[in-house]
Amino acid sequence: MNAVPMSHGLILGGILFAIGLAGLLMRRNLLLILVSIEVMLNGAGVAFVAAGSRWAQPDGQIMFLFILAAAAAEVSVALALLVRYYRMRGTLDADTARGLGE
Amino acid sequence: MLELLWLVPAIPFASALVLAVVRLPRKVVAWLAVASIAASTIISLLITYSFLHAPPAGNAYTEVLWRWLDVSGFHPDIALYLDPLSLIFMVVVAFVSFLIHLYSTEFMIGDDGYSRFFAYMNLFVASMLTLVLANNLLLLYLGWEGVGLCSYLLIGFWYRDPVNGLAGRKAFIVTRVGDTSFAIGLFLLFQQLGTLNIQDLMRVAPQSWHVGSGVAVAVAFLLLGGAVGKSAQLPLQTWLPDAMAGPTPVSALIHAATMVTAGVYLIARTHVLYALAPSAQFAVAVIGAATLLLAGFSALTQHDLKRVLAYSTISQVGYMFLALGVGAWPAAVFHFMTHAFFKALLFLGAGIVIQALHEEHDIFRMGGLWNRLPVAFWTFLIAGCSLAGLPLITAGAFSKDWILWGAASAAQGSTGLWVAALVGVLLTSLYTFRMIFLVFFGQEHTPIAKKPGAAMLIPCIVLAFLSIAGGYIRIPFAHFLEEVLPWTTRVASAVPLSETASATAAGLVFLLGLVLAWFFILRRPSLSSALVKNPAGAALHRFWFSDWAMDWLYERLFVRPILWIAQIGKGDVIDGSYDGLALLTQGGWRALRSTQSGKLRWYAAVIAGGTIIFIAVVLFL
Amino acid sequence: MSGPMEAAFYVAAAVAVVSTLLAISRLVAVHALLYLIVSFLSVAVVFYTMGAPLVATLEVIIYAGAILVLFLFVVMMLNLGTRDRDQERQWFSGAAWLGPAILSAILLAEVIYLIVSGATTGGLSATVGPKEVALALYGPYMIGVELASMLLLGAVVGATHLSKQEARP
Amino acid sequence: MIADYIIPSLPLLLVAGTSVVVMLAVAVRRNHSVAFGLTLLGLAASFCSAFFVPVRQLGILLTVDRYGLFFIGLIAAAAMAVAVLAHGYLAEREGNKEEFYILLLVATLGAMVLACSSHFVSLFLGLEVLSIGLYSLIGYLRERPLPVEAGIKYLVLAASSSAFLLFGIALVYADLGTMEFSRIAQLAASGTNLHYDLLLPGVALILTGIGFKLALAPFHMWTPDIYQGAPAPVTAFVATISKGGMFALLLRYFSQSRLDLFSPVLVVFSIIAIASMFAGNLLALFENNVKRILAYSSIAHMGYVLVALEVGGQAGAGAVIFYLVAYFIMTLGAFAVVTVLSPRERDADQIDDYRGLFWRRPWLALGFTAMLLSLAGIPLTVGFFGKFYIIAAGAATGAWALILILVITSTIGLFYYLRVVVALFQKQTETEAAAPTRRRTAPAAALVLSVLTLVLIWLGVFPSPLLRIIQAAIHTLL
Amino acid sequence: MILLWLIVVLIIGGILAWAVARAIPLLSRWISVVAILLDLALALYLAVQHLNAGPWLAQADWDWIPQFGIHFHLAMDGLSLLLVILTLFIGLLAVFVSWREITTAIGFYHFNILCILAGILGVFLSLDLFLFYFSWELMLVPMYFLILLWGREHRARAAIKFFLFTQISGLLMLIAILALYIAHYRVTGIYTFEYAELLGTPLSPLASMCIMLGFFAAFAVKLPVFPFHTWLPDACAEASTGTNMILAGLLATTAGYGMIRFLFPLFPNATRTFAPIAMILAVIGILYGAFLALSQTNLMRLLAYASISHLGFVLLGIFASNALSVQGAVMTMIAHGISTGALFLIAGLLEARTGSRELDSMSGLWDTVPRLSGVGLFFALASLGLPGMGDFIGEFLVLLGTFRGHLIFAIVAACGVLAAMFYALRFVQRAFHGPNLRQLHLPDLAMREGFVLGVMIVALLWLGFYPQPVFHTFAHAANHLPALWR
Repeated sequence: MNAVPMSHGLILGGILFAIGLAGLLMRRNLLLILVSIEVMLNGAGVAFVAAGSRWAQPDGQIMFLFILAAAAAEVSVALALLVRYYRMRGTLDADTARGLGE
Repeated sequence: MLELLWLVPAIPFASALVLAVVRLPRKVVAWLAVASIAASTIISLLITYSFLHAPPAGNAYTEVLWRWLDVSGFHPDIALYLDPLSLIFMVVVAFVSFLIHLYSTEFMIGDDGYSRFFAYMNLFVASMLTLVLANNLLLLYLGWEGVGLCSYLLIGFWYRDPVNGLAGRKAFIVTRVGDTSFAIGLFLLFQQLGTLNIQDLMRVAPQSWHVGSGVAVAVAFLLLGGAVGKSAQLPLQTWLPDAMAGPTPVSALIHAATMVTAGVYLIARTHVLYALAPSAQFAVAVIGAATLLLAGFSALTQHDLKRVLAYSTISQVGYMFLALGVGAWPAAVFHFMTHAFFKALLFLGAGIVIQALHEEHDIFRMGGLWNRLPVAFWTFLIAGCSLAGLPLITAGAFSKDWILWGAASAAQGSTGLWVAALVGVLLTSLYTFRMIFLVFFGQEHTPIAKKPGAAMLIPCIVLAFLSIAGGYIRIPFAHFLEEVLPWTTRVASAVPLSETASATAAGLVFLLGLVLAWFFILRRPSLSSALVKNPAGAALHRFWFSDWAMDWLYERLFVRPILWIAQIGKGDVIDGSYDGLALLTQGGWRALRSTQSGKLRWYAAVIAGGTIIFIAVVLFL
Repeated sequence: MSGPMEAAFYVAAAVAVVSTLLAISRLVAVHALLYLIVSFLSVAVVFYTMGAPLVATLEVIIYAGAILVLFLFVVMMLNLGTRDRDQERQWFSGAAWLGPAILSAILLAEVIYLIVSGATTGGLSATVGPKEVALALYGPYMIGVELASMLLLGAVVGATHLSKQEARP
Repeated sequence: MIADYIIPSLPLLLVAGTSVVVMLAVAVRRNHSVAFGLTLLGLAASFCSAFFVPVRQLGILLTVDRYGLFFIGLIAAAAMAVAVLAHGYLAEREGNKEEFYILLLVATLGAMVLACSSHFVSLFLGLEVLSIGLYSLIGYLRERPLPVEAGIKYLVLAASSSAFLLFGIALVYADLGTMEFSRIAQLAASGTNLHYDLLLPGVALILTGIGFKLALAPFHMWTPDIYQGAPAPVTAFVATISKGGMFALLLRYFSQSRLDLFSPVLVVFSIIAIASMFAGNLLALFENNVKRILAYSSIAHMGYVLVALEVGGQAGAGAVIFYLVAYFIMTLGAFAVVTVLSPRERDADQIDDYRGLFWRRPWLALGFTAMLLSLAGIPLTVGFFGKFYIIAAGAATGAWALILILVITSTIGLFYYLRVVVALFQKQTETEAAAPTRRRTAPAAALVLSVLTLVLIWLGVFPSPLLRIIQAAIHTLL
Repeated sequence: MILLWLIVVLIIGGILAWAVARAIPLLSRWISVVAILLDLALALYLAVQHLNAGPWLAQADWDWIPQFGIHFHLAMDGLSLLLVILTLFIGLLAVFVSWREITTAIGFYHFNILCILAGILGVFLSLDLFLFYFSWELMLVPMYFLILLWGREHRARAAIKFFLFTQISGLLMLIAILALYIAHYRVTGIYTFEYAELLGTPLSPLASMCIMLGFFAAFAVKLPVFPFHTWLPDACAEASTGTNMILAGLLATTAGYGMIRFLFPLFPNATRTFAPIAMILAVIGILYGAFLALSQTNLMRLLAYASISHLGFVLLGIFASNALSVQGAVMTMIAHGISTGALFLIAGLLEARTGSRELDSMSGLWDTVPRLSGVGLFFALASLGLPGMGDFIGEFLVLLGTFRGHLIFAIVAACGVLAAMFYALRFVQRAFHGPNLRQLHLPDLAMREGFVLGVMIVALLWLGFYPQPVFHTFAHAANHLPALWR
């Protein structure tokens, strides 16, 4: 038996998520933006595992697995695009990506 | 014979239609136009004959042509009604019109709108006949508006000059102001009595309303509004002098002989209502008296021959109103008839003079014409005397004396009205002879260019004859009208005079006017110019000349404000508010558009912000 | 009832938070990635303390191992050097971080508020081992696995296509 | 096993299988037409199978019911249209073409999964499958800056919104211990273990994820940029299939989890709907880029559908589905025109590209006009009946405020559709110079466009058959 | 069945006209003429065949969208018959007048004209409220194109403005229809848009008022009623002649018809409560339109404001709601359709000759085109309410009826008639009279133009002198109205 309340697990997930979000919003470097997203996904994963643990169900962990898969998939595509982008623009600055809009 | 009544207005109408639509040679136009009126005249004379010899039941004949409309209780017919009153009007209108048409065939011969002119003229005659023959007020209104329209068309006949168009518009609009009042009167009548049939109204009204009841007074005043407009009485008289912009035969026909008397006809036709509304009837008398004086003063100052005659017309119609107002109904109708003859003749004569002098209108540039245009002079002189009221001989004297006597002795008569009428005689005499002396005597200022032909002279001669002979039928005339328009007498005459004495007074006043005119114009012209030149005289002269500054007043009171409002409203203020709405959305667009910056992190921030807000909503709601 | 597991949880959690904070605030990409590895590793510990050993393992292997290596690979490929560090400093200076920080803080506050006020009583109790997870995974969630495979297929195809260099004419 | 799993999931399997087959075909020999043909075949098969497949619950994750099958059919049909458009589009453009179809199939599969999901896990997976396909599709023209930029933007935002979604699911799960939609309703109804404080924020976070995909305000920011940057057929895909699948899921989630019982959630829905209607319609007002106009317009349209969703009940669900069908038709049609008109170097997205189109290519212009008028909700088009249905549904529940806003905003919206129409019909002489070179419409694309136009009008005049199908579909949902 | 054909013939004609236009433009025109004539023949056949067949001369009813209880229910009574004939008549004229004026996209033009006629006919014939709304909206798009494609310089703005105004008001009506539909369902448990069924649906006063206002909004914009009128001058200033004839002449009649057919029977109490406001708006509109017409320099714009003024009488008459005023309103609608149609036609002919719509650029035209000027004068007079023409009968009855219960309104409105003089005469004065400053030498009325205008003159005079058959035809529909308030 473990005395750590589920809420603490969720809170940890929440903190990670928030940090990830902060990173996403603060960083201009696309690479670090991606990193931040990974952090956010990870935070969500923590929350899942905590929740699954609370209910003593495997579902939370399974969800984490799927998140993992999705994160991996996203990262691979994201990095491919990133490289393309860098080759085209010579920078990873997110704010210069304004060929669209304005 | 009476069944042919419908042809009387129908023939001129058909002729007008043909003239308007089909392009015809001048000869045919003239022939058709005159023949149609002639046919009307002949038929109306035949009808008169038959009416006099075999009076229909009730001394009135109704001919229903078809049911105009039938809408839940409102079912006016297109129907004609013939009784002594409408008969007199019909005959006079048709006959005078015929003569003027005949005159016009020559007068207008050089004009390129020949066919159009006669189309309008025929249409006018048709409308006028419809007006006088209508058996209900709606049909009467149709004729009423029809003559207004023709008046507009004919005043502006020479359309190339915008001034003429303006004069036409003014006439139409001013009379229509009165017509609006007339129309409202119709609404009120229908609302109260449930019909617009004149005879029904006259029958029902006394049963429904007591004398002096508010509704009766209101109706009478509203109808009076219409009459005042059409007959150019105060305060709507301003259009008539300007209406002289039209060809002279038009002035003769419309603005002297027939149309302007429509108001007289209307009041005579609905005299029962006025009997029920003494205050309205009194108003008629006062308006008549005031108008005849004011117009008389204005006529004294005019330079333009036709304008003199125009003011004279206003003044004479004022007499008719006066007669109506006091309840001397037959006198009004009789004066209508004699006035139709002599005023038409005056205008025709004026037309001859003007045409002879290269379209010269200014009486101060005329003169010495009496031997140059002898027929014109003599006929004009006869008409002038008739107008001024040369006693014992002329028709005008007879009718005017009758009115004077009416002002003294009829139901609503009073001393004041009688005196006003007497002063009017002086004025009439003065301005008439001023005009005659200036035009036909003294020095010749402008040479004669054209002598009138037979078609212009014959009508003058016929009318001259009538201007004299017309007066002698007063007694049978009164008798004929008796049933329809009974003379209403008061218990004792308001003026302590007999009828003969009143007539004698009028004759003396006439002479006084004649002598004064002779003195100032022919004998001492310098005196009159001195009078005009002294400051007070000049101001008065200007004041009278400008028709008591009424035009000036109306211009400032109505015309300018309306135009001003129209001008500032041109852009449609309401539209502006919609533009404001558009601007608002545009502002919304601008604001939102600026959020679409293309910045990735900003987009993410908005998503996060939205999420935060929604979490807050679900948490704290 | 405090125990070693509990202590491990809090310590690991603290490490995770700090390292993550550092990870997102580093100016050099590689440094950030290294901190991120630390973060992931400590999260793995957290997982373990929460009774999810399988996930803890996968966290290390896949997140820390595979995914971050991918990142590192890209960093190296793009050769992000000191020039970028100066740029990063410039980008990161001033108030650029203030708004996002506030936003994130609010979100965090909300989440914490709701979790705490939710009085979630349940503890992080039973260990759910690999076996149970596997049974569930290949039982009711089998379709999910299939879908994950399609997901990866899509990723592979997409990444291949996008990263392929075209022979420029 | 076969009867229980394979047959019911045939529509999905066929799509997934086709993607594998195309990939294998590519491995053997690259051929654009073969890949295209296979894709079309697979989608057609999937479409047809949707008519025959028995209704079954597939494990806990997927529910293959009439409702799901209806959307599968719709998505398959739309995907076919996109494929046809893409075929002509890609043929003129550089680079490999075959992968496009694989990615298209993958993304389509994701959307279909969403349509059948009755569980958060399948929701997430469906979403990710859809997204992963989309990232690559949006950036498919990898040599061009705009698509790549759009791809990155979409990826970053989609991934972060997925993270929101996940965190939300985690909260819900933490609260209820289940991720099945219908169980949520049961638990919520029973009141046990219920901490709205966790559940409702969880739902709010989930809405972020869903709202992002649907481009609802305030999660709409990406839309114009991505619409503009993505290749036209992909934009069509993003606009229709991606949103359609997601809305199918939202409706199911909404009705099975009985979200209408949580009044705060309804408030959130209202805010989102109103914001979307306003934002979408106002943003498009003076926009000069047609693709962006369509993007903004799609925001507004999703707002309208959300109104119907919120209204709930039989009528609301019916209105949602009908409107989505209408939206599919008109949006696909509009992008079909954009695709057909796009010259090789760029997409025909400037309003100037459309000036005087009527005088050059009248049929194309009329088709586009029909689509725009349908988007504006003018009678004789399916868009009209869709809007009518929504208003009717709203009236039935007395949601007057929402309806009034819908009416006002859609009138604002009328303005920009008409702006485009005005451009279409501008006299040729004024703009001839600016117009793209004259080209013939590819027969396949022309066919798609004419079919869409005909269906647009047919359903606008005789919506009855479709209504019948929809009612059958709702029947299983509610 | 014949009712359906009325609509279908037009649509088929439109499609045919479009289809053949590229090959043989002239044929396109003739197809339109034939289609309209065919329709006219059908309508007249109906008139002759069934004129005394009871309230409904003909009916046709099909299921359309059973899920919503929507029927394709067409029916014709005397009122609709008259308006249908008017519509086709004006439509025919619109085709005639476009003979020379429209030279681009001829087929599409005729398609649009015929479609809009079909829409208007649909409005006049539908007894299902959904169908009514459908037809109502259907008039929009063709009209939009007509303005947009064959308009003048600022046509795009005008077209969009027209569309926005009518669309938002139409949507309000849709909401109102649906509210009524739902209210009816709540009471009876039956979903139906059937007019006869919805009559007498019990509604709370507030609901009734709100729903009524929804309907009124649509009608008010289309009529157009005073504060919602601004689209009309803009549209008229830009659109081509034939379009203007339909815009000002026909669209208004649909609104008037809607009020008589739907607004009053469905909401007798609410309309009674609302009547004073409506009448105030009407009277303001009468005066406002007349005043603004007075200062316009663009001929079409002038006529548009004049129309607004005249249509105020329609509103006034309908809301005064007694037998006289309502019949007067209908008569005004018909006569206005003809006289305004003719005035726009004349304006179009003037434009074709002088190349301008500005009054300032015309002067003294009587010198060179006397016949055209004469006809112009005639219709100007009709417009100012001269007795003997249909307009007078209508406006007189409206005033007569209004006077009964609403003295002040009638009196003020009568002043509006007076105000009509100003602009009508100004128009005549500026265009036809005065000196021929530009020394124009223009062709006078051609045979075809003369014929068309002649027919209109005859029609107007007929309405002025013998309107009874017309009154008789729609008496039933109009007499129905005042009874509702008792």
